[in-house]
Amino acid sequence: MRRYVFGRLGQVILTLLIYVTLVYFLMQAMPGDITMMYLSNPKIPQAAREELRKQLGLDQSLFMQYFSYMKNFFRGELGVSFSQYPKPVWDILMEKLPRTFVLFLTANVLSFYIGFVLGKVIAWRRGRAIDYAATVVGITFWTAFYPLLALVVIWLFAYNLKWLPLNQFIDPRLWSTAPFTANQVFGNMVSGAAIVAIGIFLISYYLLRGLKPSRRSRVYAWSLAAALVAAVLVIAARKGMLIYIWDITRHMILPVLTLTLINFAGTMLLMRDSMLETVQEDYVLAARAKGLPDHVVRDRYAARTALLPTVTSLVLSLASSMSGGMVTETMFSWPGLGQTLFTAALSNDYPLATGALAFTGIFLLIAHFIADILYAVLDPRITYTGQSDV
Amino acid sequence: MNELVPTHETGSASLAEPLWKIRWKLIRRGIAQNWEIFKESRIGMLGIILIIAFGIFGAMWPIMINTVWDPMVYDPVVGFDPMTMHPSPPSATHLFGTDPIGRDILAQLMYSTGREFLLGVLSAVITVVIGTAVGTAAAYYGGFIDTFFMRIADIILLFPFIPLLVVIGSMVRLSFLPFAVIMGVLGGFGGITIILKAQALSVSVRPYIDAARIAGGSDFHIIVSHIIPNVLPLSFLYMMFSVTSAILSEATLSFFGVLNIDMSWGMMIHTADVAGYLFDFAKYWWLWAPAGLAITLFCAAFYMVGRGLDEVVNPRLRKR
Amino acid sequence: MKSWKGLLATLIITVLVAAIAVPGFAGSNGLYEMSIFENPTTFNLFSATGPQSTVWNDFVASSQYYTSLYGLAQPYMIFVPSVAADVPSELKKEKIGGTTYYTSIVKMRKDVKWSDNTPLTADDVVFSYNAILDMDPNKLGGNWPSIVDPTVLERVEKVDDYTVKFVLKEKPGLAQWQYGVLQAYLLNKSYWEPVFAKAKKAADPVKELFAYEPVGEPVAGPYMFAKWEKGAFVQNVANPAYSMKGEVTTFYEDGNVTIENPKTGFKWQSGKPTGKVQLKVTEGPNASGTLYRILGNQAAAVMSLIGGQVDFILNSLGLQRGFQEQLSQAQGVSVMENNVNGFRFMMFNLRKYPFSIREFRQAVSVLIDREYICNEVLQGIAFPQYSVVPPGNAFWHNPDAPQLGKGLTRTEKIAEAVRLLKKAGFSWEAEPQIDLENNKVIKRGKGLIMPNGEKMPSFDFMIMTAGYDPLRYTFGLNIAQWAKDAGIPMEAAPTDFNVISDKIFEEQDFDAGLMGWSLTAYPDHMRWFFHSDQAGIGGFNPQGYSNPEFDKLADKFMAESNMDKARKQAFELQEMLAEDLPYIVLFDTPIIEAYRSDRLEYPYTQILSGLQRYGALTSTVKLLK
Amino acid sequence: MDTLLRLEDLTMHYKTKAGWVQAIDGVSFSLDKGQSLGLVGESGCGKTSIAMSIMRLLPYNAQLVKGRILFGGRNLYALSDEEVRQLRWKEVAMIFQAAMNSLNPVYSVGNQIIEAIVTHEPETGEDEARERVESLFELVGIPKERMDHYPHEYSGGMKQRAVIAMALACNPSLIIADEPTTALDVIVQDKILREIEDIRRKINMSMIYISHDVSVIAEVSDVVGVMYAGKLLELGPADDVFKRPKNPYTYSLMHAYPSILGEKHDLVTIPGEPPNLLDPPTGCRFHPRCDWATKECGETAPLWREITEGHYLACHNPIRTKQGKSCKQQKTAKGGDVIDTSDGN
Repeated sequence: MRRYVFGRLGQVILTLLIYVTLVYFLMQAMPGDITMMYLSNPKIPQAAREELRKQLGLDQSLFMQYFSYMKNFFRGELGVSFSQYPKPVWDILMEKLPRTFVLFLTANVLSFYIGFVLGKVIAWRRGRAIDYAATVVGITFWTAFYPLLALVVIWLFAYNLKWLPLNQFIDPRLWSTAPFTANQVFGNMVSGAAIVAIGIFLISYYLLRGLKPSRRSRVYAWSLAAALVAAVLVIAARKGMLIYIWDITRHMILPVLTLTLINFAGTMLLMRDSMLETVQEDYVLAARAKGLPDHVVRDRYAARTALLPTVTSLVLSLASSMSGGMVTETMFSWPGLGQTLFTAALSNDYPLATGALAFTGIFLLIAHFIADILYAVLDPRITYTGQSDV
Repeated sequence: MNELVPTHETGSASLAEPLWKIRWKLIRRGIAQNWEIFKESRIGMLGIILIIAFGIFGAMWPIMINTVWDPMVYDPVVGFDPMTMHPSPPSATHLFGTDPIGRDILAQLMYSTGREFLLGVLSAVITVVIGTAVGTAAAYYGGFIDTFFMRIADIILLFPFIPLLVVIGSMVRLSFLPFAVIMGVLGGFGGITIILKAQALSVSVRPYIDAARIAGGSDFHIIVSHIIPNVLPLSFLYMMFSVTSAILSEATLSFFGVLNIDMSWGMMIHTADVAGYLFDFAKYWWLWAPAGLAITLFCAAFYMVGRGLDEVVNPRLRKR
Repeated sequence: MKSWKGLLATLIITVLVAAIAVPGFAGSNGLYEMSIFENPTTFNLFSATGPQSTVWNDFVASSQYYTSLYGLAQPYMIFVPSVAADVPSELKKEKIGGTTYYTSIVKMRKDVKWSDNTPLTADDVVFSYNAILDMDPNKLGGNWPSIVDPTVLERVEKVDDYTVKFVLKEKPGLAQWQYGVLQAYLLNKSYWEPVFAKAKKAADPVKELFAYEPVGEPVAGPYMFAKWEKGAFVQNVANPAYSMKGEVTTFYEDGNVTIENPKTGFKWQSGKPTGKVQLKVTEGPNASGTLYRILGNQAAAVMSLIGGQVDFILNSLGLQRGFQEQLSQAQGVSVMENNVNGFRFMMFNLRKYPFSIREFRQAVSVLIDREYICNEVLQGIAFPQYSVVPPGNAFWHNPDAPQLGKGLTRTEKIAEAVRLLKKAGFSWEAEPQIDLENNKVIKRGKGLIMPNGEKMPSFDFMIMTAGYDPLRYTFGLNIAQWAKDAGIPMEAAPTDFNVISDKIFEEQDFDAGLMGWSLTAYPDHMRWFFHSDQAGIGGFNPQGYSNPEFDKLADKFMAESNMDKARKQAFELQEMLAEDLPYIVLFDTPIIEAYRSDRLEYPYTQILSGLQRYGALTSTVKLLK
Repeated sequence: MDTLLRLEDLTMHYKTKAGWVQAIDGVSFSLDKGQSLGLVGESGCGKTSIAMSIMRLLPYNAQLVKGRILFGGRNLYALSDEEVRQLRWKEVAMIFQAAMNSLNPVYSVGNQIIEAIVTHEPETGEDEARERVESLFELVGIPKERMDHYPHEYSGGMKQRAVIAMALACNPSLIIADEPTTALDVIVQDKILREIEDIRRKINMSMIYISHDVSVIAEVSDVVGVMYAGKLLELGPADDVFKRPKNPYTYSLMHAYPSILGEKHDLVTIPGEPPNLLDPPTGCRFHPRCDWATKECGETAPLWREITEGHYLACHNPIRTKQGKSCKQQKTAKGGDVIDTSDGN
């Protein structure tokens, strides 16, 4: 295992190096640079433009720029933003990360869960009406024109029915007097969610362990879980954060809904396929022969082993959505990494754009890594030895 | 897999009729068999029907513009109808109405259909050709070539696709062909190589490959006439999926206005958007619904065909 | 696992139900809420005026927090004192230490206070100018060099607590003096002096200065910073110590202005105001604060406006026609339309033959049917324009400058173009055939032969992509068509904006292109766009127009410090340009804006470039309730 | 002895694109408590189909044409799915052909058995079930600490044992062992078979062995049924059938395998291939390959009749020991010898 991990790590770093280099030169190859904004105002003398070039180090040769960039990169600095000179790119990204993270984590987990359940069901009912219906509907959403769908959803639920807040991720009227920043709240939300998740996992692990937990232990589990959630909420309330968390949640619903609509089909179809393979396994037949109830055979035998590939897909999609949210974030006025990347590109802010892309790259690499480990955890058959390409 | 195109039989070269004839027969039989299996999948058939429908629709464009429609009015790009205020709702003269600058929606829709086909198929073909070539080569030669291309694939997989294209687009507005090519190439060296390589690998270890090698077939010959035919069905499957992704990306990028394309479904929606009509969806439905639906159905069609092929390509998905 | 599912499901459902059931938060009273489309990037005046001089930073911060010695009284853009007590004294030559300088004395108001209630004195003014001067405005970049212009301003000296003396290197023109130096923002010395001192010591003073994030900076403007939730909103609060509050500016029909401050008794008037009062504007701020929501796209903003979360949409491009249509039907929303100060134009590379031939350009200009495109194709979302000084800029616009080909039919235009080309010695392999009676083109011209006997090769006319700007795209395509009618082999080439500006400004390697400018009130742009000394790479005369006569007049105009003389010269310049056509001005779009008329009342809504140009009048708007 | 399981004229067909596959055709037999029945026949002759019919685990395209299955007097095909579910494993358990794959790779073996127990006996608690599994493991000879290991950590033989343990988990009254040992090498095979037999005897339960391997069947079953192409050709007490095979197919089948006692005798290979069950031959389905076949065999199907007590047969002209000097007769003689000697020990 260790040898595997190290081998993999080496690979990761090499890949990252090449990736960043590619991104960097790609950006440099683009026409125009930030100083072109001075062209919009004739009163700005040429001298000023030269000065700016000097400040941003654009007067140096491309390779000098590249090397200094790389040097910084491995010191963990992503350079200084042009459009927000002299603000470090890292700070800007860190400021955006929590929002993007919370939104897409929620959306991905939800759409994954729905996709997983649906896929399970339609694979089990394969060939029946529900199978076709779900597949067709799923594909239609999967291939729906996303920006349009987003607009329609907003128009329908927020504008026409007035059910949910229009856009943005918080309501300024509430927040204008907020004692803390949105990012603090996001941070607390993440940690809170984590606590609840882990808590519930442990509860279900210890109390609902085994195959047929007694009613008593189930009641315990439930009440404990509920208590945990309540506790977390109370803490939030004591901090005076509850209302703000609530506000953010309200604003999250629409984007999450849209993302889920778009994405659930991916998991669903993947789940369906991999489950169609597992249902033909002998142990599924054996399980039925054992006289296990239908849903047990489905969930614990067919689905459980079919889960593996879909989990990897979840991890990867999570990572890629760290920047894939460009459309969502623009449509829902949800300023995150994606939007930053877009505006950076539009304003020729190479360091920021490069930084954002590199950042995603790192995220994805880590995700791949985690995915492999997860695989090993979920499937007892896999044990990692020297060779790395699994 | 080799039940699909039983290539190993083609190894026996000493026969009366020329080899290519036999091969052709076999391929024909292979296709016929696959078609039989494919027909089983309703989803796939639905897709086929949709695609045909779109084909007809697109084919009507040149006919209409050369016969019925006056180019001055119905040209999808510079056409203009002075008769009404624009955007005008559906009417006898404009079945789907006109866009904010007085161009006929139906004409744009038809004109674009052809283009979308071109875009999708072109980029898909590029993807698959590259993917197949690289994949088989990597599988056949292994060693350096293998690792090299696999690393490339890894790296390309790191790129967030749409954002990257938007970034590039926002700096150089890509025009039609370059965009198709970029899509194709990125796709070709990306994930598909890995999949096709795996497939090719499973083939290249089959005994008849060694047989052919011993029989003194050149690497090229072996790859082309023994490995590739077995990889093709899978490639074809991924072709369908890459069509979908190409079209969707095009639409998204057009919507962001970062492509240099004179007309496409995405452009149609973009035009409505920048003119401020993508707002009251009920009132100005004809500005977004036709194009939006076209995009979805078109992509869905190819995706469904892909699903159908999936059942052909990997037997485990088939009904027993 | 079971409890996972159950819990998740219940959670989701409860949240959904609650979210729908519980209403949103009511509008907080007294807040003037606007929407912007991009984050402000800084609240540091130096970077906000320097490299980060984005319109958003200006909307939210600079234009709200700071005052200057002089300003322009809106809506008529009349030059009036602000912190100064009266117009600056006449410039006079003065010998200081061997070199001759021009000097001018400016008396200041004694009743102006910073938000921390300390008086705004000569020290602050002196500091504001000199600090920037020894930082080197060019290094600060952005608009600094054009405001605190080092080529003109030597230094500022304190005479007494409320009097300062400007020492100038040379005799400045209106643009540099009244419309430049004198309108620079003023800084609070006691706050900024230590910051500057620290920056000076740093390795890169400018970087250090830009990196500084002001907290609790005393300001003298109507509003001051309250809260910035990055990516969501910015909130300003009314400056409690704002000295100009309640000040009444009265505009008379004879063009004179009076300013009275009932609170402090300050009075000022230009000339001898007589005749009817045209408009009275009372300075606020009347709102307890301003709130800027950051929205991702137009549709979102418009929905918010209708939904009442936003009172005004700040957007330098205004609203599209589609929104206008739908907003004009919305309850409690009013839509206004204003001229803008700018134009879209096509230009030829005059270094190349035959574009250098004046008649050729005139012919092209004649061929373009601006009225047809604007009124028919674009249905009034754009209006035709001929002059480099838009009619909207009434004081400076010359209505009598020639407008070639205006009002001709399509065929008449062709005929006229043919006449002009022939005059210049052009000929055709097949001359265009037209039917003037029925206004029909029988046969397009073919094979244009240039005066030097060669056949004219077809050339590219770079236009914006349909995605970037549909208007210019449509316009460009049509122009190319018309040019072909007369046999001019022009090919419209949709090109990305970055590429266009690269080719034109960086490389000057182009034949023809379609661009656009938006302008400032004072029309000195004519000097920058057409003076031959701007023809070099990176200059603003990339088309390479060079006309000694024009240069001479332009220089004179720039140096002119008398309004009326300057105006006459501006008119002359416009006539020259209308004949020479270094730019073929095409059209511009009015700016459409909307606001919640049930919550707001503006003192006026008719103003060049719309209310957005002035941050939607935060200091004079009235909130109804 | 009272009968536990009775198949009455069971006829079950599969629907395929090509047509109806007549997998089981008019099979009837009955099985008493504590009795073990061996079904033998070439692969694809419908043995497994019968097993599946009894478990009611037939694929969706299978159809019961006629006949019925009575288990303890109840008609299996009249029961509701739920009733059948409860019946499974509690009453009828099964040892699967591919023991290797009939264990879920992602759960520990112990858990999979416990699962079976608690599903059918909800009242038994976790720990009780565990104890029982431990004793089962002892019974089949797996160290009980291996309980919490995963299938992939087991050897082939151990898996097989585990599967047997699982089958015994709810001590059912009938176990169907479908090719229980094919995957194993002969030594282990033999060992396991004997173990199964011992256990069976101990707890006196009924068993159906299914195998293509006569030697296996010969070893363990009281009653032997010989199947061919979906039909039962001969059924009777093991020694009876093996000593005096009446049906030519039984005869040749016996000689198509080496005797497990390793006695030398030349193998008789059966000419031709098993028929296509889409359209089986008319008359006796074996007649195209039968040396004894007469005209009649090709025309009318032989009746299923009891020739001696408990010995059933479907054949027009069964082998008679008198019948004489033909080459076939020598074969018979030889065959006879073999059987006699085998009978000797």
